[in-house]
Formats: sequence, C-alpha cells, structure tokens
Amino acid sequence: EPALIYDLGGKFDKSFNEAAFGGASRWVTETGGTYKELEMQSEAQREQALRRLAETGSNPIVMTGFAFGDVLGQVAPDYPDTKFVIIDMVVEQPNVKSVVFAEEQGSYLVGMLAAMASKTDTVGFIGGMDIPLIRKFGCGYAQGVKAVKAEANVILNMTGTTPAAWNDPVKGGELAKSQKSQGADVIYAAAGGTGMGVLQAAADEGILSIGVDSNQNHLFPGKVLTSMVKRVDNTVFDAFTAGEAVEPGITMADLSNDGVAYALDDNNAALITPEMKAAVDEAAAKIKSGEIKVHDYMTDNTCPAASF
Amino acid sequence: MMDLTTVLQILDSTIRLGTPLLLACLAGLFSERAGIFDIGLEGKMLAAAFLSAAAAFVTGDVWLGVAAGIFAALLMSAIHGLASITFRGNQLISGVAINFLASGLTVLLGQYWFALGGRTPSLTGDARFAPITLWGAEALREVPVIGPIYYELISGHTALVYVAVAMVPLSAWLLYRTRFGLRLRAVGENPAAVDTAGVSVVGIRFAAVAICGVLTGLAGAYLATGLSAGFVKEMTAGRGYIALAALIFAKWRPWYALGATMLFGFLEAISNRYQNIDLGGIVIPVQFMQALPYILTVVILAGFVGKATPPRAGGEPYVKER
Amino acid sequence: MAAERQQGRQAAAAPDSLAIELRGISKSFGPVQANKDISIQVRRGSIHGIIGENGAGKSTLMSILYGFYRADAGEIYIGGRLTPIPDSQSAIRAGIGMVFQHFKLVQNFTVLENVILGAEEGRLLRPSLAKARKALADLAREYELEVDPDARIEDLSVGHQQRVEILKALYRQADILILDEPTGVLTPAEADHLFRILKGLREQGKTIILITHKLREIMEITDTVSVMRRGQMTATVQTAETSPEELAELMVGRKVLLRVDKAPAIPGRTVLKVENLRVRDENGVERLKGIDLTVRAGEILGIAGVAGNGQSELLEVLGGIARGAGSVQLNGVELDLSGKHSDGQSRRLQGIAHVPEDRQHLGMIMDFTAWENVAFGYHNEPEYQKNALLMDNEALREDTRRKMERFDVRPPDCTLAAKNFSGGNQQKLIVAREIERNPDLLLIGQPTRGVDIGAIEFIHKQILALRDAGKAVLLVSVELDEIMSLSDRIAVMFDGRIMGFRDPATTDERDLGLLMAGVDDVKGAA
Amino acid sequence: MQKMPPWADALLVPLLSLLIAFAISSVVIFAIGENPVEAMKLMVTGALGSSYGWGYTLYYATNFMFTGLAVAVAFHAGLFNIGGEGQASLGGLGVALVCLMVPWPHWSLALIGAVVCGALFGALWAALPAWLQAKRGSHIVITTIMFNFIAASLLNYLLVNMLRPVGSMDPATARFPAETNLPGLGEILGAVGIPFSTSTPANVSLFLALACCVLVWVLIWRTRLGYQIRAFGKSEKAAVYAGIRPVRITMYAMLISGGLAGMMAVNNVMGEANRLVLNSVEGAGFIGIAVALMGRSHPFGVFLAAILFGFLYQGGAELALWTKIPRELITVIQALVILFTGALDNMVRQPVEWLFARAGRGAK
Ligand SMILES: Nc1ncnc2c1ncn2[C@@H]1O[C@H](COP(=O)(O)OP(=O)(O)OP(=O)(O)O)[C@@H](O)[C@H]1O
Ligand SMILES: Nc1ncnc2c1ncn2[C@@H]1O[C@H](COP(=O)(O)OP(=O)(O)OP(=O)(O)O)[C@@H](O)[C@H]1O
Ligand SMILES: [Mg+2]
Ligand SMILES: [Mg+2]
Repeated sequence: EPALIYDLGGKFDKSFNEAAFGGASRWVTETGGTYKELEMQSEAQREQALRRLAETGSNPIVMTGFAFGDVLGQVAPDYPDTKFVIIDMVVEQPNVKSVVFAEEQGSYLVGMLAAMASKTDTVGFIGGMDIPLIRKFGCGYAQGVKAVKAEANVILNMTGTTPAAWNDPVKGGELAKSQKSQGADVIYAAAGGTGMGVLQAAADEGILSIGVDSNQNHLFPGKVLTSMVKRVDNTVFDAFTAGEAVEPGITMADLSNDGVAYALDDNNAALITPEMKAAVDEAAAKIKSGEIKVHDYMTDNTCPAASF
Repeated sequence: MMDLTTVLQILDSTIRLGTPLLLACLAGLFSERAGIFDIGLEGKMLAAAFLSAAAAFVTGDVWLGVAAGIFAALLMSAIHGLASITFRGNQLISGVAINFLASGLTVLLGQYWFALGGRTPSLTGDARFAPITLWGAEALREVPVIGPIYYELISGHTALVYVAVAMVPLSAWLLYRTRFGLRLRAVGENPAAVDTAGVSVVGIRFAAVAICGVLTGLAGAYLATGLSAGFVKEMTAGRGYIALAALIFAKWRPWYALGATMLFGFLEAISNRYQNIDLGGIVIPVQFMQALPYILTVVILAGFVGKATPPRAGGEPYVKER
Repeated sequence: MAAERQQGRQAAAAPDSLAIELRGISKSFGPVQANKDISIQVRRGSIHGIIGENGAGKSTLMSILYGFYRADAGEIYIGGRLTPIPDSQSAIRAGIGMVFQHFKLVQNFTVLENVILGAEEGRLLRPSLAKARKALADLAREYELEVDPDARIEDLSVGHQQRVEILKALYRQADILILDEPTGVLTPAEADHLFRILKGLREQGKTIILITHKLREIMEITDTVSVMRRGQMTATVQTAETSPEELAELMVGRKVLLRVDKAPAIPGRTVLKVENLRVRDENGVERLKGIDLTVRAGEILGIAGVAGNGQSELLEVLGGIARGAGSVQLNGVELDLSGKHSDGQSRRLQGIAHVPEDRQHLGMIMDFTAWENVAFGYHNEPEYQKNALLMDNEALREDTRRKMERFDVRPPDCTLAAKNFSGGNQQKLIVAREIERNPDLLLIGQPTRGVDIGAIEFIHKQILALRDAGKAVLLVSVELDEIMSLSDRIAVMFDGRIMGFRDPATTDERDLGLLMAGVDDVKGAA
Repeated sequence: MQKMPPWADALLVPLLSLLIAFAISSVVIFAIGENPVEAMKLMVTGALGSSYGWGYTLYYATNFMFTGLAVAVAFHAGLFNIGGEGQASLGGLGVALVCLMVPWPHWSLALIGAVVCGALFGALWAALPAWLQAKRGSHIVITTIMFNFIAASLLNYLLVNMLRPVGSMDPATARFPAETNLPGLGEILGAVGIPFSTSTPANVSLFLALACCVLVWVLIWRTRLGYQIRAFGKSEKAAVYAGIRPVRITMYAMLISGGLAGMMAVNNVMGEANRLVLNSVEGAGFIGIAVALMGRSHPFGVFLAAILFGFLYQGGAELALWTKIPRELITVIQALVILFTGALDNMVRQPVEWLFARAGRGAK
C-alpha cells in the first residue's frame, strides 16, 4: 500500500500539496486502490511520520517538499526495503527517488504572459518562504517578463523565512495590496496556501494574478491570468502506479516532458489573446530545443533579471 | 524617504491589521476592568473566526456569519465565566484551557464539516465583507493630500473596521458615563464594595465577560470574513496575545487601546511589507519587528516607562465565605 | 441571672417599638459555627451595643442582618414585619445601613462615586452625581460630616473614609445604622466626634447598632447592650443597670483575673537600645517619627496605644520585616536596619525572637503541619539539618512533639496542619517556637488576642518566666489590662511617637488614656 | 475535622476530573461521527500495544516530565510559569550550540555538556521574567507569555540567519556529530536483554527525566530551599517574617523551573532530531501546565500525568494515521483536562467534599 505525506502547507492548500492529493485521488479512481496519508503539523513530526509509515509496511512512501530532505537522509537507510519518493529535493540514497522540477521554465512562460497582460508595465511576484527554491521561481518569472518588456518593473516580495510563510493568506493579501499600490497589475504567487490570499486580494482589487503548482484558474474565474502548473500530481500518480517497483534516482521534470506548464482553460481563455498564446508557445518550443536558456537560480544563487 | 502613497498604503494596512487587535483589546478591557483576567482572548477569537466563516459559507450571508462568530465567542466566555466566577477557579488556567479548546475544536469540527484539513471553503460574494466607499470619497479623490487620505485611508474599509473604531468612544462612554460602567469598574477594584452596595457582583462580572465575548466574536469574525476570505487553522496567530499586550500598553483605557493596537498594527504592517529594514547601515531584522510588541510590553510591565497598574481585584475570584 | 431578667422585659415591650428582631439565627462557615440560634431585639431610636471576644460571631451576625451572608436558619423582623434579607439590596430597601469593620470603598473612586455606587438615579451618571453632591452638602451640614466630595478615597485619612461609609448609609436613607468596631482605627478625639454624630442620629429617631470591644464606649453611649460568646447571645441588658465587671464576666464566661502574680523585676544591662528610629510605609508616609527607648535584661517594656499608631511598624522593623532608619543596638551591637542584614533570619541569629501580631498571616503557614511551622524562621538552624543539603525532618518532629507537650498544645499531633488547630493552640505553638529559643529579646505583639482565658494565663506565665530568666521583652498590646498587669515599664505610642513612659505601679487607665490620645499631662499638648 | 481525606484530594478528585474530560471527549468523537470505543482501542494499541508504541509514548512522556516539573516547581513557589515553551526552545539553542561547537569524544560527556548548557539557557530565559516579578512586580504570567513569543522570534532569526548551514533550505541547524547521538532506549534495553524497538526516539534522557523527578521531590520536601519555596508559595508575607527573601526565592524557583524546561531539549533536540529545528518544542511547554495540574505539582503525580499525556500524544498520532479523526483531538482532551483539573476544580471538588462530609456525619 502506498503512502503520501503532505508538508506543512496542508493537503488543501489549493496548490502544491493539493496537486499531490489530486494525483493520489486520480490513482484511487483509476485503480480502486487505497493509500495512507499524513499531514505534517510541525517540523518535529517529520521523522515519526516517515518511520511510522515505513514500520507499518507502506511502500512506496511519497512526500512533498524539500523540508523532508534532511530527515529522509536519516530514515531511508533504516528501511532499505522501502522505496521513498521525495518531491522538490534531491536525496541520494539507493532506495530514494528524487523528483525535481524545472520551475524556472514554467515561470518564464507565465512571466511572459504577465508582461503582455500588464498595462502598467509593473508586475509583481510574491514568494512563500525565502529559500533558493522559491527564488528560482521568481528568477524564471523575471526573465520571462524582461524577455517581453525589457524595461518592465518586477516587484519581488517573500512572505517570510519560516514554513509558516506557506500558510499565511492574510499576509499574502497585504503584500498583494501593497504591490498593487506600487503599480503592479499582475501578481504571480508562488507561496502555497499563502497564495490564496494573494489571488483573493488581486481579485478584490481588480488586478490579475497567476497561480502556482495546481491549476488555480478556477478559483477566481476571469481574475487569474494563468497558473504555473507543476505536475506533482503526475509524479504521485506514477509513483503509486509503479508501486514497489519505483525506480530510484533523480528525475527532472521540465517543459520537455510536460513536468511544468502554463494553464489554459475556460476560466482564463478570455484573458489570453491568441497573440499571447502564440508568443508563449513559441518560447516554450525554443526552451525545449535549447534555443532559449532559462537561468536556474539554484545553480549559482544569482539571477540575471532580478535582485533578491 | 517614503512617498505619500507608500505611507498611506502602510497606514491603510495598519488600520486593517489593527482592527482585530482593537476589538480584542476592548474585549479584554471590559473583562479585566471587571476583575476577570482573560488570557483566553486568542481562543475566543479563533472560535469566532471559525464559526463565522463556517456559518457565512453555509448561509451565504456574512452577517449571519458574524452572529455565529459572536455566538461561538460567547460560548467560550460562558466557560470562562463558569470557571472563574461561579466556581471561583483560577482565571489564568481557565484562559489557557480555552485557548487549547478553541485550537482543537475548530480543526476537529472544520475537518468534520468541510473535510478541508481544518479550513473552511473560501468565502465569496455576500459571504464576506466588501469594502465600503464612504460618501464623497470618489469625488474627493483627486483633491491633493486630503483626497488620497480620505479615499485611501478613511474610506474603503469593511463594515467591521468602522464598527471597531466606533467601539472606542462607545466603550469610553459606557465605562465612564453610565451606571453600568461605574459598577463594572468598581467590581474590578473592590467587589465587596459593590456587593455591600446592593449590586450583584456575579451579575456585573458575567455581563462584562459577555461583552468580552461579543467583542472577541466581532474580532474573530473580522479576521475570517473581513481581513481574509475564510478560516484557516490557527488563523489568529497570536493576535489574542498581542491584544493582551496592547491592553497592558493601554493601561486598561479605551482611547489608549486605540493607540496601542494601531501601533501594534503598524508594526505588523511594516514587517509584512519589509523583510528587513535598513536604517542607514543598521539592518533591523523582520523578526525583531515581529517581537517588538512583546518587547515593548515587557518594558511597560517592568515599569521603567509609564507603570501600568492593573485593576486591583483583577485575577482574584470574589470569595465571601471560605 | 441578668440575661433572663432582661429578656423578660424586652418581650413585654410593644412590638411596633422594635426596629429589629432576630429570631434563631444560625450560621456556619464549614466546620466553624459562627452563630448559634441567636435571638435579639433592638428598640427603635436607641443605640444598641454588641460586645464579645474576637471570633464571638458579632460581625457575622450583623453581616447576616445586612444581607452580606445568608443565615443557615432564623428569621429577621424589621419594624415588626417578617423581612427576608437574602442580599444587601433587600437590607438597603429595609432601611439598613452598615459600616463594616473593613471599609467597603473603592480606593480609586471619588467620594461622590462611592456614595452613589449602587444607588444611582437612572442609567447615566451625570444626574446621579449632581443629586448626590447636593445631598452630601446637606448631610454634612446636618451631622458635621464634612468630606470633599471630589477627593479620592485613597487620599483620605481613615477617619474620613469612615465618614464616607456613614454618608453612604445616610444617602440611602438608612433608618438603622450598624457600625462594626468603628473606633478601632480612630484616635480618641475622632471617636468622640463619631459619638457626637451617633447621638445626633439617635435624636433624629434612627436606630444604631454598635459593635465594639471597649467597655468604656459601651458605658458611655449605648442604651442597651448585648453580649456574645462563642457564637451565642449570652445576655441583653440595659446599660444603665450593668457595670463593666458584669459585662466582662458575661463576655468571658467567668470572673476575669485582674492581675498576674509576678515577682518584682530585677533589670540588668541594656539589651535593646533604640534611637531616633524612623519608618516609612510603601506610600512614603512616615509611620515611626523618631522612637527612642531601651529595654533591659529581666524587664518587660509594654507598649500601649490605640491600634495603628506605629506599634506594628515598631515590631516589624525590630523583627526585620520592615526597613527603617535610625539606630538600634542589641547588646551594644548596631543592627542593620535597611541593608543586606535587615531580615528576619539575621535578627533571629542575633538573638531576637518575634511573636507577630497577626499569627494567621505572618506567624505561620496555615497549610503547613505543626512541625513544619515549628521550623518556620528557624529552618536554617543546624540542629534541624541532616547534612549540608537535607533537612532533618525526624529531629524536627521530635523537637515539635516536645514543644507541644511542654506548652500543652492540643491535639498533640505534630503532623496536623496548622489550620486544624484552634486559634489559641496556634498561638501556643508560635509562643513555644519563639520562647524555647531562649532569645535575648522577645518581641511579642497582641499575645492573647482571640485566646481563651486558660491559654492567656499560660502564655502570660511563659512571658514572665522568660523575663525572670534575665531576658528582655518588648510587649505590644492594645489591651490596657494586659499591659498594666505584665509590664515593668509602660511606653505609650501615639502617631508614630512615644508620648511618655510610665510605671505601672503609679499610673492608671485615665493617665494612659490621655497619653494614648496624644495629650501629655505634664507637657500639655504633644 | 478534615473536610476530606488526603487521598481523595490527591487521587480521587484528579481522577474524577480526568473521567469527565474523557467523557466529554467521547461525546466530541461521537459528534464527529466516529466511534469513541474504537478510537480508544486504537489509541491504546497504538501507544501501548507494541514496544514501538511504548517508545514513542515514553519519548513524549520524557518531554512532558521536564516541562511538567518545571511548571510544578514554579507552582510551589506560587508562580505560574507559562514560559515553559520559550525556555525549552532556548534550552534547545543551548544544546545545539554545545553539540555543534564542542568536539565531544563520547556521548556521555556530550550529555553532561548538553544538560548543563540546556538548563543554563532555559534558566536564563526564565531569569528576566523572574527578576521583573521579584523586583518590579511585573506579573510573571504576562511576562512569560511575552517571552515565549520573543523566544520564537529570536530562534527564528538565529536559525534563518546564523545557524542554518550554507546551502540548506530549511531553517534548522546542521546535524550534530555522530559522537553526540544518545543511545536509544532500544539499545539500552537490548544490552540488558530486553527486546525493544530500536526505531523509536525514546532515549537515555528518559532516565534523566526520572532522576529529575526524584531530585525535585528531594528538593521540594527535603531541602531547606524547598521548604523556603513552599513557604513562600503559600504566603509571601509570612515568608518575609520568617526571613525568607522573596527576591531570592523567586529567582531560585524560576531558575530551577526554567532549567528543567531547558533540559527538555536533551530529549527532543539531542536525543531525537539531532539538530535544532523551528518550533522544536511543539507545545510541550504548555502541556507541562496540564501535567503539573493533573499531578497536583507532586513529582510522582507529574510522572504519572506525563505518561498519560505521552500516551495521549502517541495514541493521537496513531488515531490521525488510521482514522479520519484529526490529531487536534488531543488538543481538545488536553484543554478539557486543564479545564477540569485546573479551572473547574471546585466544580468537581465541592460535590466530593459534600459527600465526604455527609458520610462523615453518617458515621458519627
Ligand atoms: N468569611 C468567613 N469564612 C469562614 N469563616 C469565617 C468567615 N467570617 C468569619 N468566620 C469565622 O466565624 C467566626 C466568627 O467570626 P466574626 O468575624 O463574626 O467574629 P467577631 O465577633 O466579629 O470577631 P472580631 O471581634 O475579631 O471582629 C470566627 O471563628 C471566624 O473565623
Ligand atoms: N479552616 C479550618 N479548617 C479546618 N478546621 C478548622 C478550621 N478552622 C477551625 N477549625 C476547627 O474548628 C475548631 C474551632 O476553632 P476556633 O478557632 O473557632 O476555636 P476556638 O473555640 O476559638 O478556640 P480558641 O479559644 O483556642 O481560639 C478547631 O478545633 C479547629 O480544629
Ligand atoms: Mg468582627
Ligand atoms: Mg478562637
């Protein structure tokens, strides 16, 4: 029986963790199987959660979030017969599969859309916890914006420095209002549950927002420009389907294997003009072909298009 | 250093963030002025935030949500009253228990009702408060200086913000100009004096605790239906304790409470907006800003700056016979 | 018996002339029965005194009449009509006002606010305050009860605070006024003023119940007097037909010993020498304004005075509880009055033992066992230690058993909590603890307050025995009899000063009373 | 003479309170559509049914013993220390620093270092509120609450900006060196031939906590300091009469209290996580209040109550794993225990006293 552990943002963050939940649910409807799931309440519980699931024979155990990395490095060797899948982090153990995403590529695409949709030539980015991973989102986004409008202004904010930053919609809303007052009319939220506050505030203030991880277009139809989708659901679905036969090692999910994408559906069809779509699709093709190289912040902790 | 729009933005945010603190602080003021210490403000707010969001979602009417929030806080107040007035228990312990009770029950019930891990579904439309544009705001908007101040800062808040601000003069009036206020203050100073004057101490104290419930109910409802759009686990995030700190800072007085809560709201607005503040070479980390309300309160408590004297009979159950 | 005689006559009086009649009132506080089946009649337009020892149940009875406590059984008749009084509101409505032993005033409210509290006109304060201001002015004129209506209570003297309490009752149009030990905190002059007011009220047809311990006051002002003992009403008599001796006997239940047999003192070297001792309380008010005295070995110096004139502070500063300024020498060694060594521990090490006035709140810990209380203050004594870390509880229990036997503490169970001993036995335990230390100087305050006659004699003997062993004793008591019978010399305190020293053999109560009132025969006014 | 025999006060009343708390919890479980009996069974098997469960139960109980003792010692001095949370996190800082900075040759030496340093940091964090209470009369309940928040901000700052290893994304310190890893309960019991799960975090700190229970008992009831603490706690006025110095006793009691809370870090930071993470205390400081109230501030009572709460914690985790009942149920039970054993004590006590009084009269 497989198992899934959600990070502190919670299963229903409408974003990262919920995407994982979506994958698991899809697996349940398609296979009729059952799985176990756990939500983290605090940092200190991670180890117990992992051990408990391993003890009771769950296999594979999928966990969402980089924060499990350190603990998994300790626990995995104790359960050599159990397979672990960690999303967003690399853990080098013989029984661990690490899945990381090319968020900079997806962010680049939504950055282009943001620049094209903006009338003020000022766009915003609200990150969750201030860590390299989130800066990677912001950096890709800024590159996309600058690719369309080199002189455009990108306002970057982070919600906080601790995991609480993933779950603070009030602060997300306040930051969005502040960015709006500075002229931003499109705001990209890469902040887990905090993003809900950003999307809400943007809708209230009559500006556009961009969702993250899951397709969040439906949350405020016509108010969410697009979403940078990370196919975490696919990762979970694949892992659950493979079962104990999960292949350990590192997997990179990017544009070329549809690991990341921008979302287009009925809810935002009116916001994305054909020209915008054409421009973005072209850029996507170039990225896949390697013609456009999007800089990954985490490779050298610098960003050519923005300063954090 | 900062232009007017930025300043207005921060002050605007200050008002939004200060409002729940103000309501909770006034709530605590009524309770503590009547001699009932209340460290359970946090729990009452949390319970109110949850039930108001839940009711607003189910009924689609934010005012019904507010009513439900007040009901939840009143329930918690009733427990506090029962423990500390009727059974003469330790008020601090009762407060601690209420905080835990709210923290646990909100998630338990939330999960049972909505299966969203303790949060309520997002509120939309009439299930949450919309900003109110005050009369003449649009017209005045273009007038320099006062235009933006009136339009940005004073107009455009949700109904409960105006209710909260109106509560300040109302509380002051009630406390200092009415019979009820006189008795309430007396009960917090010397309950025996009130008792021998032929007034029921228990009655006044329960009334005070009930007022505290109504106000924390408003505070919680504002958090869930005004400031954000729905309930999130632990969404009060220590605001009840900040309100308590503000109450000490305000020396248990209504107008001072307005000042104290707005100061603390301002600190929160600043720390929301800036991760670190660079003051010409000295960088103030955001964590310091977040801790500042507590640090200031400790300084006040230490009595180095403007000693705060709590109501004399505060925290003591009124016991006539051993 | 006087009691039977009186009851017969009162029952014959017309019922409509009775302001109050209580029938069969009983009240228990947990295991303590404070009132047992009490009946009493009070004539309209009279001043009715109630006397009785500490803890006799006087305050409890009056609090029941005022609706502060609820009686377990019994009936209350006001003006001949059965009137249930479940709370103070009903009492006020029935025209009863009460001035409690401990005032019930809100300290940071003004006089006016205190007066209207609970008797406001309508929901808003403004009209009530205006009305009360006028009413107070009228009352002040009528009864010599001037107070500044806008002063805060905490800024008023005790005498003025008491006026506020009386004004509160009169403002509520009380016909029956109860005063619980009103003169305990007053100077004689203030007390005289109060009595003038009370007489004025009587002339207006008001009924007054006066609780007091002072026989002089009873004789001076009351028309009728009731005596309580151990929760029961022992007698009601016409004041004109009784004498202080008879009242004392009724109060205590047997003939009171007037003098203690004692050998003449043989004073030796000076043990305690106090010069210009000054103490301020936490509000900065000077409580001791320069005390000079000496106590010699083998002598008892008695300090007389109305309560609240600095006697407590004197004991506290000598016992190391309070801090002071000036000079105190013990056996020629200067004591530290305000520094690191001005605490109870250091004093005990230097040879001072201290039986405090307030035994329940200072002298012992009610929840501690007897043996733990015997270590209280002496917990650092080497004999109670097993080693550097641990206390020797077994030795302590053994020591306690010995002390309890010697001082006849009952029940002789050293593991019983202090609160389970009666007041007299608690006091014996404390006296045992302090005297058995064989101190150079014993400070002892109100040694027999609330203690029964048998224990009083025993404690007095112990104090004298200590004196005869060549130790110095400083005795503080508000009971003049006690002071007169025990002391070898008497100092009278008034307003933080010593008014003079007297030899008990050559002085009398009148002389001491004048000194206690601040009047010095020889030098004139102080 | 006595209202109620001592055993009724020490055992019967808390047990009744506990019973009421559990009864109401059952109603809550029932109300959210689950079976209380099944839930209870699951908790018992999950927490006590295997040595794995016991390991976690004892691990949590160890935490609660430290914080419960901390609250209890302060209670004896008449002080309500709500600051266990902050003191324990500062203790964590101390343990982390001493484990990371000193090259310990062996765990036993590291343990001593960690105990000293954890207790020291915890005590220091209690010192300022204590001093303010003693010298300036600032209400210790409020100051310790404030200090909890200040501690959280301080740790947040340190972990994010100073202690986080380069390149790491979570706000946590580096792993402690292997020499500082404490032997687990499984290893210890295994060495004496008792089979016990080795994959639980219960570790040698359990014995430290037990030792602390005994030491606190000795301190409170056998030493002069304990005598003075109790006297001071019953009546400050009388204590002054006896020459007990309020400032000194307040400071000592709170330093000991804070030290005990700080020592908790030996268990969770050094024994379990092997690094300092954010919010490592996880509310154990507050549970200490419930534990001390339940245990009537007696070390043995604290021990029993800590085991009870350890059971609740582990059982609750199992419940969350196997049923739809969220872990927050434990918070509710905890709240009810605090409510009934603390604030509503009279509600339970008065009827019991009344019954005893009636029985007493009947016997006569
Ligand atoms: N509130 C109370 N709770 C419990 N016991 C009480 C209470 N008030 C009084 N008592 C007890 O009732 C008894 C009678 O007390 P009361 O105050 O009526 O005596 P009193 O005659 O007024 O004495 P005093 O002369 O000292 O004022 C005493 O044993 C006292 O300890
Ligand atoms: N708070 C209490 N708890 C338990 N028992 C008490 C309490 N107060 C008094 N008692 C018991 O009630 C009895 C009567 O106490 P009280 O102080 O009224 O005695 P008393 O008659 O005044 O004796 P004494 O003349 O020695 O003062 C005592 O024997 C004591 O055991
Ligand atoms: Mg009395
Ligand atoms: Mg007595």
